Amino acid sequence: MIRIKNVRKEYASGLVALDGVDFRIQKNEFVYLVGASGAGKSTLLRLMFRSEHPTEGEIFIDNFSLNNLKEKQVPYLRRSIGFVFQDFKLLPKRTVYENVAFALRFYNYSRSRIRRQVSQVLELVNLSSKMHHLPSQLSGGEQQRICIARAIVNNPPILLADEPTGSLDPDTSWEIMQLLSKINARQTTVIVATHNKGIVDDIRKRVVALEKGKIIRDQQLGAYDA
Amino acid sequence: MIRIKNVRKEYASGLVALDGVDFRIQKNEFVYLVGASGAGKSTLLRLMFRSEHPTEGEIFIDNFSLNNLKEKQVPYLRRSIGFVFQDFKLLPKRTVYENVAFALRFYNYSRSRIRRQVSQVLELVNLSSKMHHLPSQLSGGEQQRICIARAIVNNPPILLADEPTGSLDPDTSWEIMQLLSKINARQTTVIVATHNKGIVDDIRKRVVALEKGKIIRDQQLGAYDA
Amino acid sequence: MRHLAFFISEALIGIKRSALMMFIAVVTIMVTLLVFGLFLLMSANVNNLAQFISSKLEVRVFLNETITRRDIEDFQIKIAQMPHVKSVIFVDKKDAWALFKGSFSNMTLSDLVSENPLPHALKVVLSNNEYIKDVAMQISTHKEYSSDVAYGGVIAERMSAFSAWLSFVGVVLVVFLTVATLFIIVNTIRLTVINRQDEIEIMSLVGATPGFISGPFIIEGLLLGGGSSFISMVLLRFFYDFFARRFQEALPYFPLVFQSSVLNEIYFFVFLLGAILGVLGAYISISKLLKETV
Amino acid sequence: MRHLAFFISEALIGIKRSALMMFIAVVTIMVTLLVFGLFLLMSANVNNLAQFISSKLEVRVFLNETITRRDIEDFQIKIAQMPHVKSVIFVDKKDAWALFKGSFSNMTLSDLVSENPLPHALKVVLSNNEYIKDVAMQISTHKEYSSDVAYGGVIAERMSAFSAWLSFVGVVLVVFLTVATLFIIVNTIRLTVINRQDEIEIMSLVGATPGFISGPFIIEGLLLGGGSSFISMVLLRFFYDFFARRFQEALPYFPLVFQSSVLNEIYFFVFLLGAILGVLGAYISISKLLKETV
Ligand SMILES: Nc1ncnc2c1ncn2[C@@H]1O[C@H](COP(=O)(O)OP(=O)(O)OP(=O)(O)O)[C@@H](O)[C@H]1O
Ligand SMILES: Nc1ncnc2c1ncn2[C@@H]1O[C@H](COP(=O)(O)OP(=O)(O)OP(=O)(O)O)[C@@H](O)[C@H]1O
Ligand SMILES: [Mg+2]
Ligand SMILES: [Mg+2]
Repeated sequence: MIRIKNVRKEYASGLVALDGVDFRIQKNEFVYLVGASGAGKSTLLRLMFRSEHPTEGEIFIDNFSLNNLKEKQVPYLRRSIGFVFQDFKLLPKRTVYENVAFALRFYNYSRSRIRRQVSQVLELVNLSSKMHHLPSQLSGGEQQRICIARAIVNNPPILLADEPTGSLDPDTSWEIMQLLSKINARQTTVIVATHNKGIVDDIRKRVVALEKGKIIRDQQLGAYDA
Repeated sequence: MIRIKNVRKEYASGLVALDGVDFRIQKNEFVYLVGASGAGKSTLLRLMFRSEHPTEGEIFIDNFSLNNLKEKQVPYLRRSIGFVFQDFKLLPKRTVYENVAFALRFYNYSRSRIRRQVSQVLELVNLSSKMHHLPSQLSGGEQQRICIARAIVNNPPILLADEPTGSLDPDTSWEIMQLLSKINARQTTVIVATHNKGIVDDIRKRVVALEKGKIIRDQQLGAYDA
Repeated sequence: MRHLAFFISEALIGIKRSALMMFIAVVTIMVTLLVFGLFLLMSANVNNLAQFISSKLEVRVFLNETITRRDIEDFQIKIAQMPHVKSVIFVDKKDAWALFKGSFSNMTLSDLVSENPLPHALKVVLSNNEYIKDVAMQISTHKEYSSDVAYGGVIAERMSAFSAWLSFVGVVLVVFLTVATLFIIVNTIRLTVINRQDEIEIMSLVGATPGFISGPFIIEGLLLGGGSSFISMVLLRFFYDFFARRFQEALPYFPLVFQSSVLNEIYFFVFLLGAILGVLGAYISISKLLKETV
Repeated sequence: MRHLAFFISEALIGIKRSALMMFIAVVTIMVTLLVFGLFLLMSANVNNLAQFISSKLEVRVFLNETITRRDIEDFQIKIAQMPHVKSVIFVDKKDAWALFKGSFSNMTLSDLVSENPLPHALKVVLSNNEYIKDVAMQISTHKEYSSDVAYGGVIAERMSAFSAWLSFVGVVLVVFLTVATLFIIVNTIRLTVINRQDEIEIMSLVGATPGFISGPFIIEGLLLGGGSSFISMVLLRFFYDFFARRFQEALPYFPLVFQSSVLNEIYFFVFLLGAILGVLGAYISISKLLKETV
């Protein structure tokens, strides 16, 4: 369970990206985060991932406040959260395989288990054939799919996806969203920040809409527009 | 006028990204380039921009073959083409203003003229208030809009846009596409690679569809799907 | 153990995929250590020269003509018990005169002075030549044995001061050079690490602990520093062997350092310094970067 | 002109926005040039010492007791006309004996040898001491004037060879150090430029000509190299003034270099080298990167 409690985020530049944001996400829920460009979606996701700190308010994950999280524990938090970054954040000098495998290196998995898991997930996003390419040798959509593969490779209990279909054509987008739904059905809380009206309207789920850093709508089985 | 003549592109990895691509684009035309992820859209745009070279075939811009273009002339070609990069390619240590102004530095424009043009174009993409931010301090959609602003700031005769609305919400996407249409009306050839079915279906223009590096459809006032 | 293997393989990938940068860093570190090693070798030789000069200094006690062999032996024991005295050797006047004539062979001294004018003498060697004047004074109080004590006078004092200064300058330079080497190597490694700041941030974002991120970089620093210093060690050895041999042939009397124990110590120190600074540089840079990235 | 202003402002932005990296580079370059400058100063002093040693060498011609003043003057002229001879000075035997006794003040030589045993002599100074033996030989053929010619013998030859070697080693070291400095500075600048490879690619993509991209980097190299070398110049000057004064106080007879013309030349050279290598480093790295990015 994720609890966002009265969160305000003001960046060093003075810009207020989030203000009075307060809501809960149940275990195994699937939530769309929508809102115009600059509304604060990515900021909110980053706060849950603890790559930003709230200026005010608190965020609880499984009743544990991130404010009380020690610096040393942050990596372990992050291992339990899959994150699809809006700007991919792939290691530029590692191959597709190495990028995805990186997230499994922390565990004492055998070499063959790592190979199996990575191959499976690359199959899921349709990139098995590009396994030994560097990110710079891939198309935009392919890079995005590696990022998705990396986020889900170890079946994390929480998945945060920031615009995961921004570089994908409608068919591939559809497949990826089906994949996320399937993952959600297997006991993973999924939060997707997206602009993809088609998807939100077709695969109906809870919709949280942001506008200028404030929640303006929170609707079960909502559509993209109010 | 742009003429793509029987172009084949094989990357060093052996992957054939384009094969037998052959078509013309008239002056002041507006063309959508559509196709699944990895179909070769970005590759085709990069060939016209001469940041990649065709393995076979030739590309003519205003009847001038890019194959014959000398290395020294490449910067001048690029100044006459606005390019919205799929991965933005913003200078990370320059502010929004500096990033956009950079494209005007080559001309002997007065300081005040540069300031005026940059301000105008930032107004168009709704980013005047973020003028002195660094790219890392912007949201994904904001970064994309700077990239658009930089591409159009000097009214180039050709505009190549690679997925210019991938990080934008539907309303902003709509505004940006209207902007590109307006620019097209002002004597600019515009080619947009996009996955945005909604836009392509609503603002009908010529559609060129790629599949695995081959043109499978070339239709005036076409829709996203055949 | 599993981690170490992982760190090494990651470090090798890092080096391979940033080949140009690594090459530049290796050349820089190698050149720096070459300069440093050269300085060490020079300083060892300067020190050796200082000692050599110093060892040539002695107090010469001209004995009174009248005293007996017994007296001489008593006096020898007395002197030997004085502080800072290392050895006291009897020099027969015949030997002394022969030597004296020999070293002034060009001056026909023997023509001018036909009879041996020199008395018997004692040669007193000190353990520390700074006290040469004091010891000479103390000996000269024993008028019953000797009325003439020579210690090279001004020349000896100068030589002693000069050799002390030589050693001091050597130490200062080695300390300075060590600091300079440290700066250059650590900074070079830092530049290669800063270059991959984005990578470090990404690793941290996908859940890598600081230790996990640092590991490969530190191994990389070790390989970079150790590899470069190994090359400079080999070059240094080759260079010194070649050059010192020439030098010695041209100036056979010059006290060059050839003991392989001293030289090997220097070579090994250069190697060790490279490896340590490589690790240190990586450690410093990576810690700083990790503190900056959340 | 417009472009130059643009390049400078871009270079300043580049330096400001990559402050840490620039700071590291400046420290590295500064330290390198400090070492280099120190070496130059040492080498100037070693050279000076070599000259000093050399200048102390002379040929001493002991004149026969029987010849007249006229003969002596004739002989002086003859010697002065020999090759490599710089000056010929008459030394009265009284002066020579006083000096001799003085420098051996501790040996009671005057007690042993009551009468002045030395003859009149000529002091011959050469322009190049390599030929000291040849000149001595040539003089000694004139048996009618002198039957005894001394030139310090083995000692003189050793001194002369040693001073020649000192100069040679100095030159070798300066050349080597110059190359090392070049490598380190150029490489440091290269690492700072490689760091911004992406930026360079982006600039090229938005239509910047190679010249336009390079301009700011080259100015940046100039500022970085020039700035660092300026700091090391000032430090070097301060350091040498301080240290050399101490040294000279302790060893007043040692021939240290104090001519400000020589020193300023060294300081200026250090500054110039820093500035030039900064530009060179930037130029090399940027050209290579531009060739790689399409
Ligand atoms: N590091 C930062 N420093 C200052 N302002 C920032 C920073 N990061 C984001 N912002 C600002 O905070 C606001 C919200 O940004 P955020 O990235 O959360 O938007 P978003 O909803 O994800 O937008 P998009 O759909 O365009 O990605 C924006 O106005 C942005 O300019
Ligand atoms: N530098 C490269 N080296 C090797 N293969 C490459 C390189 N760049 C692209 N490719 C491959 O070429 C194919 C076409 O890539 P391109 O970027 O043109 O696709 P795209 O149509 O733009 O896809 P997307 O919609 O995902 O951006 C892809 O399969 C991609 O993996
Ligand atoms: Mg965002
Ligand atoms: Mg693309």
